Amino acid sequence: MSVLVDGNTRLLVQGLGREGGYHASACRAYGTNMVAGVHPNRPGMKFEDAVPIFETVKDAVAETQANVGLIFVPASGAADAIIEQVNAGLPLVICISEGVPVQDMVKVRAYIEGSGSRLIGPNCPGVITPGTRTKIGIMPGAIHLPGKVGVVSRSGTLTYEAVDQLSTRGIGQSSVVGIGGDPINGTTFVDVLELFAADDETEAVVLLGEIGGTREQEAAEFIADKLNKPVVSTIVGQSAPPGRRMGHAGAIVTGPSALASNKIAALREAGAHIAETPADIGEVMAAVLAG
Amino acid sequence: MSVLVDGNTRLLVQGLGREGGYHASACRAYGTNMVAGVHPNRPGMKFEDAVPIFETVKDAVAETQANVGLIFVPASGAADAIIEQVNAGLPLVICISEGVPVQDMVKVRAYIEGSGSRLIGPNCPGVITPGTRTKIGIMPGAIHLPGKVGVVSRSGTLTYEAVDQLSTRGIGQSSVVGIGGDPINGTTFVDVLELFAADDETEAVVLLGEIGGTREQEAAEFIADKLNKPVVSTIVGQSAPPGRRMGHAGAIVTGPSALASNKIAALREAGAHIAETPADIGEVMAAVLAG
Amino acid sequence: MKLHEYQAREILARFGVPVPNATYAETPEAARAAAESFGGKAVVKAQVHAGGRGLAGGVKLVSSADEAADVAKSLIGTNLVTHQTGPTGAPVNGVLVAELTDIKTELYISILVDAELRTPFIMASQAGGMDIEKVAEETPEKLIRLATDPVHGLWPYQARDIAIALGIPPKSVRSASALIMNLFKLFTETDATLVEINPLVVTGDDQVIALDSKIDIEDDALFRHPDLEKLADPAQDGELERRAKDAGLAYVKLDDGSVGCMVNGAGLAMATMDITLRAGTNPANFLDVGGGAQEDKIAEAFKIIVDDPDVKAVLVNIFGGILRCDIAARGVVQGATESGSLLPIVAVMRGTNAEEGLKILADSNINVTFADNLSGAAPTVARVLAGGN
Amino acid sequence: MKLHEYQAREILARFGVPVPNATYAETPEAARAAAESFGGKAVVKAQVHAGGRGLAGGVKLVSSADEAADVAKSLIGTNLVTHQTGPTGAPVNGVLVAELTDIKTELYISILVDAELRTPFIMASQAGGMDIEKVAEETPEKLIRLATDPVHGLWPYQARDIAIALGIPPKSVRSASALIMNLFKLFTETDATLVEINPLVVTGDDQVIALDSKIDIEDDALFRHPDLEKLADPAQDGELERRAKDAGLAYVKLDDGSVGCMVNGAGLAMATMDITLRAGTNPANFLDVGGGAQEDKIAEAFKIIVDDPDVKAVLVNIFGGILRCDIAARGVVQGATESGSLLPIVAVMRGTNAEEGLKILADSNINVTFADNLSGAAPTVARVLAGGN
Repeated sequence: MSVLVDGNTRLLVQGLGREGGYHASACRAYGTNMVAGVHPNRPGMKFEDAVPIFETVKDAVAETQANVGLIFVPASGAADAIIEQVNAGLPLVICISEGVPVQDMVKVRAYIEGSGSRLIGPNCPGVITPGTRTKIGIMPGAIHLPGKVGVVSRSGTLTYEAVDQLSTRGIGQSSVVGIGGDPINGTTFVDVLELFAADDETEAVVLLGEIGGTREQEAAEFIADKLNKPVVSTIVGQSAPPGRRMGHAGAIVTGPSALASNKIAALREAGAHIAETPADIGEVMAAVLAG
Repeated sequence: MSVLVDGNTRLLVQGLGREGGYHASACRAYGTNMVAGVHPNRPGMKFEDAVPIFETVKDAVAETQANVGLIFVPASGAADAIIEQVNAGLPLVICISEGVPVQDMVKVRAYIEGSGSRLIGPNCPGVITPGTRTKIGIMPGAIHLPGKVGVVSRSGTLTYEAVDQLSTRGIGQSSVVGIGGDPINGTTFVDVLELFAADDETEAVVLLGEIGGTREQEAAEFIADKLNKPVVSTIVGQSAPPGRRMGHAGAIVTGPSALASNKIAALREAGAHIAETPADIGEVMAAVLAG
Repeated sequence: MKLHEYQAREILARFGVPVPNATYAETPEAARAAAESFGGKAVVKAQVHAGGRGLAGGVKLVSSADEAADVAKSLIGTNLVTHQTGPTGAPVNGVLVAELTDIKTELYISILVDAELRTPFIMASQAGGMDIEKVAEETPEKLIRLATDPVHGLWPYQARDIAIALGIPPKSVRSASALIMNLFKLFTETDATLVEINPLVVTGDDQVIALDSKIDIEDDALFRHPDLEKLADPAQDGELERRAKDAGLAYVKLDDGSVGCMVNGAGLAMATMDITLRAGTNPANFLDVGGGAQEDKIAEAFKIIVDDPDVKAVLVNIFGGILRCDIAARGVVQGATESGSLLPIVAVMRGTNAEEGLKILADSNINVTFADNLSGAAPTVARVLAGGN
Repeated sequence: MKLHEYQAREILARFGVPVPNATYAETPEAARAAAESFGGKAVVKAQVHAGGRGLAGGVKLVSSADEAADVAKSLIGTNLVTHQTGPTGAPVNGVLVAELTDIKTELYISILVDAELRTPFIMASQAGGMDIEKVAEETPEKLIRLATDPVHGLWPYQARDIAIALGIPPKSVRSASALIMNLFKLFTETDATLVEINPLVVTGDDQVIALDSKIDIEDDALFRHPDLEKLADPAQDGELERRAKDAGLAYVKLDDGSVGCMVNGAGLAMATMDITLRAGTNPANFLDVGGGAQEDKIAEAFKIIVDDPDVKAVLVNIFGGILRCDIAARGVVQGATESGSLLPIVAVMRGTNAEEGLKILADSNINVTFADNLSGAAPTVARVLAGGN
């Protein structure tokens, strides 16, 4: 088992420009079953001489029974692409695009509520399940190892850092989920923790939080009340000054609850094992797993 | 029993201008329990020295536990007033205002879907239950008689005409519901037929349709499939030329299904008793009730 | 409220929809100058609130500025009779002189509010120039239909889907999608009840242009569009319709009728018309005096009815509610007196203050016969028309 | 993107929000003329992208045109230091000369997107002039809070509710409601991240006016607001921040830091800063080179870091993914060479092409020390800073 993506994943990639094409290729090379591409000006062509390209998502889904959509379109068109994929009935939509206007996301979130589709992202690295060689995103596949630790994170490269710390210690991952660094996104920590909680293969969880918002506090509540699996967590941005955006649109200290210290306290209180620095994640997880 | 309004109705009236005030007064005189008025510039005052006036619907509902809202505000503010009443939690909202722009109603309909509130109207005469002396609207109360025939109609004065034909023959009404003449409104024929179907006191139904739209055909389907009570119906506008709006925004022949003849055929097929002219409604109902 | 093509064209341009170069001309000289600016070749189109202009001789190709002036002269100041206008036609006060377009493909697109689906609805077809009803009937599979989201509206990908389904050349899909988005924006922001582009054309160089257009604005929404309200052209309506609109009355003149109908409430007005027909006579009009009418308005309603030369008798049917019967009665007496009409009147009054109303009519010196109720009204009218009393 | 008060004032006016009469002046003479047009009495306000201007001497009441000119002269061309600017302050390139307003009541209203509720959120309070955070803390019952509908937006009745809750005089509730509706329209149509009116005032004659305002526009949405993008004033940012923005780098200078950080990815950048702090040294900046960076951009990032005079060492931490380590390494070498910087560099590279990147750094003649991983990086920096190697 695993969460969100696995051997049954049939991938549709929308936005096959330079960047999208590069990553679609890497996903396929890792082992992902990409069944369709979408590009309005290239109908009838094939991606890498193998995957049919369609003009519209609707056509692509109808023809290929794709069940996961991956979005690389420019930020200005990302909200529209998300809705196109949701309206085409894709149950899982993963949006990599960075810089989607927040008021677009206000509308997208409200629109997809109750649609039956789940959105991951935007501004995220995607999801990978090493055990089934299923990579839907931009993460470097090679650092991952099949295993039993679920990883969820607001950040891209910090996730790779954590995965690297795990893999170099021989600790494999069930699935690694990047939920993205934007203040409004499709899936929260709690959503992913629910999935990990229900996943038989996941025995422990790494939660990588950062300053800004209160999603880590919500996660802490879930950990305390409903998660019977050990959690290792770190919160980055302890050294960030208040009121300044740290790269991610969501990473900004706007009040006490946005502080790293507040989030760490909540997670510790909830029983999570806190890695004092982001360099200690692997170490702490190793200790936790060793009992 | 009856439908929509009865002795438990606690009426809130929004828009106590000249027209609204006149009708609120008439509703009270008929016997309706009006518990609140809303007028932004008259807080603390009382309507007819008896009913408190509030600045906002929210306050009025909180203070008086009103459960039916009646709207007389000008058409330009009607959509806003409907949403205000729905958001304040009123389970039944009756909007008399005429001339609400159709694109406002597009948004209102979508917004109240699943809100738990029901809207009657706009551009309707309201609802009356003679048996409990509960009149929520602008119909002349005096022509009504308590009884067992439910009446539902798209038109105001035509409803009075039908009620008059019934009452002068001694045939009383359980409830009379005017759903309004606009193309997009809150409650349809089928919605009201469902209520009449479930109402023990209602033994027969008068359905007054007109040209335009296909709501009468939907009603015919419901009558055929789900209504075990006799229905007497007439459709006005047989003499209307195509493409011209007959007063009501919804009364326009835009295609075959909008024709009176098409609707009559559907209703007849469904087993409804057709009054060949609008003057024969009382006669036909009397014959139906006599078996 | 209907708009002229030249007005619709300007609104389209304001919303970023490409339209052909064109000039509105109210004189032959202006038409000549306009045609000249296009090198002499142009199309001259009579501006009336009615379809079917082409068949009626209201749209002419010209190949010189002089010819444009001639055509303009022959049209301006006349009434154009099309299958939509009725026998008197609609007055032509100006023409649109438009540059010729190099047409490769003619398409169709329109937006209206679908009452059943309760949301703006887009129809499009590759059969441009044809009536959409005909396409829907004959080749329904060629009809592209899209119900938009009632709250959000049209998403860009949906506009692109339509452009693709219309067979727009790939390199023009983007501009066609933008055109469709802009049409939709126009529809919602102007409270239109209809926006129809027929034909929407793809030109020789793959531009996508709204060649001819029709925009209707919702009367009930004009309160928030004072700029659009100014575009009304009441001269296009018949004289009686214009007076009714001024008085705030819902009035529709019917062909071949002899019984003028004055009723309160649209449903009862239709019922009254139907009854009239059933009794073997023909209703001359639909007229709803509305709920809050005062005596002056009733009087004007009466005068509009009797000023229709086809009317031979008047049926007054009032069910007092918001409108009190005594006020209606006084209005009728006032109207009859002021118009000097001697036409026979049949009156039915029920509801609020009915007795008082009937007494006012009876005590007046107008030519009135009474009926007790709706079923009695029509035969009475028939009898009165036949010369009885 | 921050706007100056004078720019925000113009946008407010464009959206129908009443603002005081005022003129933007870039010279003492212009300020004099402006004050003169208001009869001499005016308020002169330094235009900088920072709050706290009043306490910092950037807002002055004047009672004559001469005095206005004097104040303008004393402000224009200087740097204003407020509690929000940092020690070097922000350059004053102009002043807003505003007519005095007869203030009866000072209120507060703001709109922002609430990330937890995922929708635009309105806050208002009767305590105008005060920081809303202070109101929220000290008298939370006085705070008016409204989460708007994410799709539809603000309904007029909600604007009226807010006006009533603000204690607006009954006869001004309608205009205040309209003002709030317009503020909301401005918020959504400009893709603002913050619209704050503080104070919103009721005047002696019960007008409701936006006396002072702050509008921030979302950088990510500027692509659809080219007109607003032109209002950017990069001079208000520090020099290094400006260069970073030009290069498309996310960069934040920190106070009292000595370790320059160059990282790919915001989360890893924060992690790197945190690690630095934990090792007893202070990070000098946040810097995320982003995913698709090329060598020139990396080089410029490096130069921005070392051009900060506080920086004594540079920590390069790259986890190759979209960005390949070899490209990052070449960029660092290019930056070090072009800047002529001799500062010690500590480098960690993992992921895509890490070995190649490390080799490029090792083979260059820059002053670099390597660390194997994140936990090794910070102590190495501390050691390097302490003069070891």
